[in-house]
Amino acid sequence: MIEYPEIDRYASLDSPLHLFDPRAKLIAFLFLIFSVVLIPDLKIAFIGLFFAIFMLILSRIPLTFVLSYMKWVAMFVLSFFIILAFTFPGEEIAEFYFLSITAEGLYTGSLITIRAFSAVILIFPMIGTMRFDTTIKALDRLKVPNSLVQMLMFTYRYIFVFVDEFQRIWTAMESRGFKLRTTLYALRTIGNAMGMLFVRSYERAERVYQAMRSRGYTGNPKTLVEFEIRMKDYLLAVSIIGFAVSLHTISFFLP
Amino acid sequence: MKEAITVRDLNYMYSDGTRALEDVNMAVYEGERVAIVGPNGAGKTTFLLHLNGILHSTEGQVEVFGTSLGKVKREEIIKDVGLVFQDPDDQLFMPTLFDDLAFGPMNLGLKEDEVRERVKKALLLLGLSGYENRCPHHLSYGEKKKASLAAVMSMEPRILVLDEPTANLDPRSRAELIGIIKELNEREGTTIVIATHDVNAVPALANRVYVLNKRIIAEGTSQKIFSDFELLRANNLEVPEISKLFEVLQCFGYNCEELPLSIDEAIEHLTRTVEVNGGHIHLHVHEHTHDEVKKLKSKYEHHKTF
Amino acid sequence: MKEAITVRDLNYMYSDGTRALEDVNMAVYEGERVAIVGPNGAGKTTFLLHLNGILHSTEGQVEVFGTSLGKVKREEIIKDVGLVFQDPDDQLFMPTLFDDLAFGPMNLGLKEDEVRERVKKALLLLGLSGYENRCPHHLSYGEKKKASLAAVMSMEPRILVLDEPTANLDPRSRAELIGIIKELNEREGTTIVIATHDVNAVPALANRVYVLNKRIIAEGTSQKIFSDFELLRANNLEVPEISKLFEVLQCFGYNCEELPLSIDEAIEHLTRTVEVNGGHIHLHVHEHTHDEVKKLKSKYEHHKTF
Amino acid sequence: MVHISDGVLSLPVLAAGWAITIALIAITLWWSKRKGSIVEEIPKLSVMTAAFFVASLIHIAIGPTSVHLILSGLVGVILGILAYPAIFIGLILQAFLFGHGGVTVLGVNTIDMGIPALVAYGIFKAGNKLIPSESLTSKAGLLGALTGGIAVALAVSLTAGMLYTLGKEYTWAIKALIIYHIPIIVIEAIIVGSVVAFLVKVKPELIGSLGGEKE
Ligand SMILES: Nc1ncnc2c1ncn2[C@@H]1O[C@H](COP(=O)(O)OP(=O)(O)OP(=O)(O)O)[C@@H](O)[C@H]1O
Ligand SMILES: Nc1ncnc2c1ncn2[C@@H]1O[C@H](COP(=O)(O)OP(=O)(O)OP(=O)(O)O)[C@@H](O)[C@H]1O
Ligand SMILES: [Mg+2]
Ligand SMILES: [Mg+2]
Repeated sequence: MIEYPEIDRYASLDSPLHLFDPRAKLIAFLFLIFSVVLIPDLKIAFIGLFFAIFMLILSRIPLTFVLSYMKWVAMFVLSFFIILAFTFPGEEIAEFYFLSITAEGLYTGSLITIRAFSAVILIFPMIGTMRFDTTIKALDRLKVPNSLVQMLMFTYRYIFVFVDEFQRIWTAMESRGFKLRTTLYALRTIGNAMGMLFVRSYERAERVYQAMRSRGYTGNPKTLVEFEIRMKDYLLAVSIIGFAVSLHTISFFLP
Repeated sequence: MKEAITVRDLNYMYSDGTRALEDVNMAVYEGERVAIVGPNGAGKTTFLLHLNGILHSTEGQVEVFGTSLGKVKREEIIKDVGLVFQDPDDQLFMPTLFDDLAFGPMNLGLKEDEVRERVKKALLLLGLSGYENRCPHHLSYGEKKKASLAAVMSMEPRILVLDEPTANLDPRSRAELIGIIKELNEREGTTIVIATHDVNAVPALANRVYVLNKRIIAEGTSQKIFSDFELLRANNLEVPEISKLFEVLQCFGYNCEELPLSIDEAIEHLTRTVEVNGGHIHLHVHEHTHDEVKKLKSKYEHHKTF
Repeated sequence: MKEAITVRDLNYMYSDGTRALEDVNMAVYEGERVAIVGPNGAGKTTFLLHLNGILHSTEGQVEVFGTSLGKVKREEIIKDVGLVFQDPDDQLFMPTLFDDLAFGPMNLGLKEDEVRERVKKALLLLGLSGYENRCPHHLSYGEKKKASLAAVMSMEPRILVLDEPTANLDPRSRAELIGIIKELNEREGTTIVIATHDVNAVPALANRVYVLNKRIIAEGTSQKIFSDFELLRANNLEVPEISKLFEVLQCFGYNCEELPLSIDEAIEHLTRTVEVNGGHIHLHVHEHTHDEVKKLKSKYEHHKTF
Repeated sequence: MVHISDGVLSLPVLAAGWAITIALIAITLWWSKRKGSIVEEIPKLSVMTAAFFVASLIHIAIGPTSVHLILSGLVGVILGILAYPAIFIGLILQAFLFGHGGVTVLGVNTIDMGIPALVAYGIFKAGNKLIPSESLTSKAGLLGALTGGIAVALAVSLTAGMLYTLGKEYTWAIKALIIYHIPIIVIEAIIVGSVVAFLVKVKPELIGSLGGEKE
């Protein structure tokens, strides 16, 4: 029914990116992602894509794992690509019955697709090379407002509890003959099941809060972390950022 | 006897790679009460989910009344096999108890009259008549447990599968539920399969016991299973309290080959032993009694001291 | 003896109008192990939440080591009283086990070294060393239960309050947990308060028992509470299995004034009785034995037949 | 899918999206703090956010494809103005854990879902006051359906607006987006309606906009 989110399944591998200081890694890669999605030129976009793939290979995260995560982006981007290819006004290069593909459509569609794929691929070397709790701690050290960091932390923790909880509710429904169809009855039943999920979540929220209070929660839990930034982290970060910048200056030198 | 459930070489692995079941074989006969015991994480729940086709594995086969579950639609299976979950909140999600009890029969495609009939019968059976319009979420825990059983009963399955029916109940509700399950089996002939940790309830609940710990470790009557200490210890299990005490009595010279497992059996055993021994039993302390008792105590001590 | 917890005339009503506690009075002495038993919905959990100031009521008073909870900051209270919730998922909210165990001590304002020290000690105590970096949601149920105890232990409270510590555990984990709780009390002198349905565990867990059913119905040693059948029956409770069997033995002519409640007590009782009776005990069947046994059985039968 | 992916929008739109979102998060948090301590809200808000996250993973088949629910209307009805930061957190997790949406578009995507949530909250609250209540459950159910539907429609309009900034060459893409979402509007209306009716019956204090604990 629903999948378990586990982007950090390969966080315990060993690679230069796994050893990269989390804070420096987040900053460098976020910079790179922003840079990649704003590339105006298809050729340079390809350079960006190759670099993203290079980073992925460097991270040793298996390709099959990455592909399984890309299906949503692929669905969005590919349908966008097809629609643009057929509807974008411009020079027609092929025809199917009453539809025609334009060069401009193809170009724009490809540019968007490449940029989107590069951005998704870069998530893996960035987030997939450390445990998600480390990501959250790194965000905290990077001075993201504490209330947001806390929300991220608790939300992340309880997603797993609720996936299991909803899975059990769902299984119980199926075992009494329920089938998910697009009918009024089925949709209303899902509504009830979801209502139940919220009621239980709310009650759990109450208990969690009590449990936190009874261990002295006052609003800003601190965690102990040992991040140690070294020369090589600076170097790596600077070179990634340098590359990101060069993606936008390189066009001056291209024909 | 007819086989109600036949499981052959069942294997199951969760998508994250956890092997929950390995080469499980099991046969449950019609009208039986079978208990499945095993430690936390042994795969009991996983196994039960296979019995009505919620989980299915390509390796191995589950047959219900001779029909392989792979070959029929789930609607057919759930008519025969009703599954009651451990946490009643998982199962009660409609705004009123009536709706919840009607949910299963409605999905079976029954007519409205028939649905009402079934709901009424299930409520009566579990002593919940008059609760039709209550919101299940606001019932007490014991009531919720009964309601979740009723919600499956209303589908009138021939096989009833229960996951930890006695957990978290107070002793009275626990005894009540055990009573209801037994009566269902004896009066209506419903075949019963139960997964449980509650070893004290097993002898009353089941005619036959399987020990599951990924694979089937052992099978037999409660007597057989609960007399094999090594087996129990290796699988984080225990004997019922009553049996422990009879082992103690043995140290004091009481003669018994088979340890009684429940109060009823204990009474019977005592009566029989007394009669065999000409109306009298002598308990006494020998030199070796204390040693034996000590040995026994260490046998029962599960936890490492630290 | 010093009073660790004193509760006077405590009343509590939930915002929806449910009266959960009425005029509750209780005194727990330092170094004691006290069990609170009662049916589902009796208000046990509600009561425990008052002991560290999570819930507070204007009617009535809770004192910890002589200080009224109304008068001090919560930070002061939680240093003394650690509360372990029933569902470990409520309590393990941090992304790693280390963070979770460090959460309490950090909030107490301890230094980093001290925090690490405490976490290490708590992990060791519960046999969880090496689990520091595990995510709580990937632990097994038994491990989660131990982890949630460890998370409170790391705060080193003088009073430990536990809600249903043995529920849903397999017999070995259950025995282990009982052992850990006892050792904590005996070695470290921690005062223990436990709410539980597990009557078979009560004699081992507690020196003294309170029966709660909105109000305090009774108080006393396990012996005293478990010998009052009317009381138990009225509050959906039961005697431990061992006691049931000794009642049966009484029908067969075994002499005992106080029923043993656990295996250990049973052994002691048997030894003593044999010695008092000149090395022998006779069990026999009289005409009235069968009647007595029948009466006894009906006394134990909780559930109405239908 | 109202989630716009990375790589589609232009820099000014992305930047504006981040600016508006950061401002709205600051405002909503400040507003809630004003009414009392937010310390208590954070754990509860997080747990509810996790529940929404999980509920939005449910896939419903429409013809050959399947859609996942958006639920921004429901988030608004339940969480009130704090729906905005909650949706932001939910989207961060979706981007990081599932690759839904993207990182650079977090700002605009939060607008696309968060504004409709705030509007839904307003409509539900106003409707609840205006319409004289016969049966609370059926009124809440109807209002829920209405706000659920409106929220999706609004989210689609906002997304369409964002795409429109790219130029009129994208007209067809925008039309396709709208057509694709029409059945989703209906589905969400039904589901949100029945969730709200359920909650009013079973746990009314959960619905902030009924004037319960959470305003
Ligand atoms: N959805 C899941 N995904 C991955 N692993 C799972 C899942 N559900 C259960 N498991 C794992 O499969 C194994 C068997 O779990 P199962 O719940 O069947 O055990 P159980 O015998 O019912 O335990 P308990 O006595 O605690 O209820 C465990 O190791 C568990 O962690
Ligand atoms: N948040 C709440 N709002 C309203 N009523 C509540 C709430 N929590 C508990 N109650 C009610 O208060 C009473 C006491 O509940 P409590 O959970 O304290 O019982 P308990 O003795 O712990 O039961 P159990 O043995 O089932 O755990 C019950 O009637 C319960 O329905
Ligand atoms: Mg189980
Ligand atoms: Mg309780």
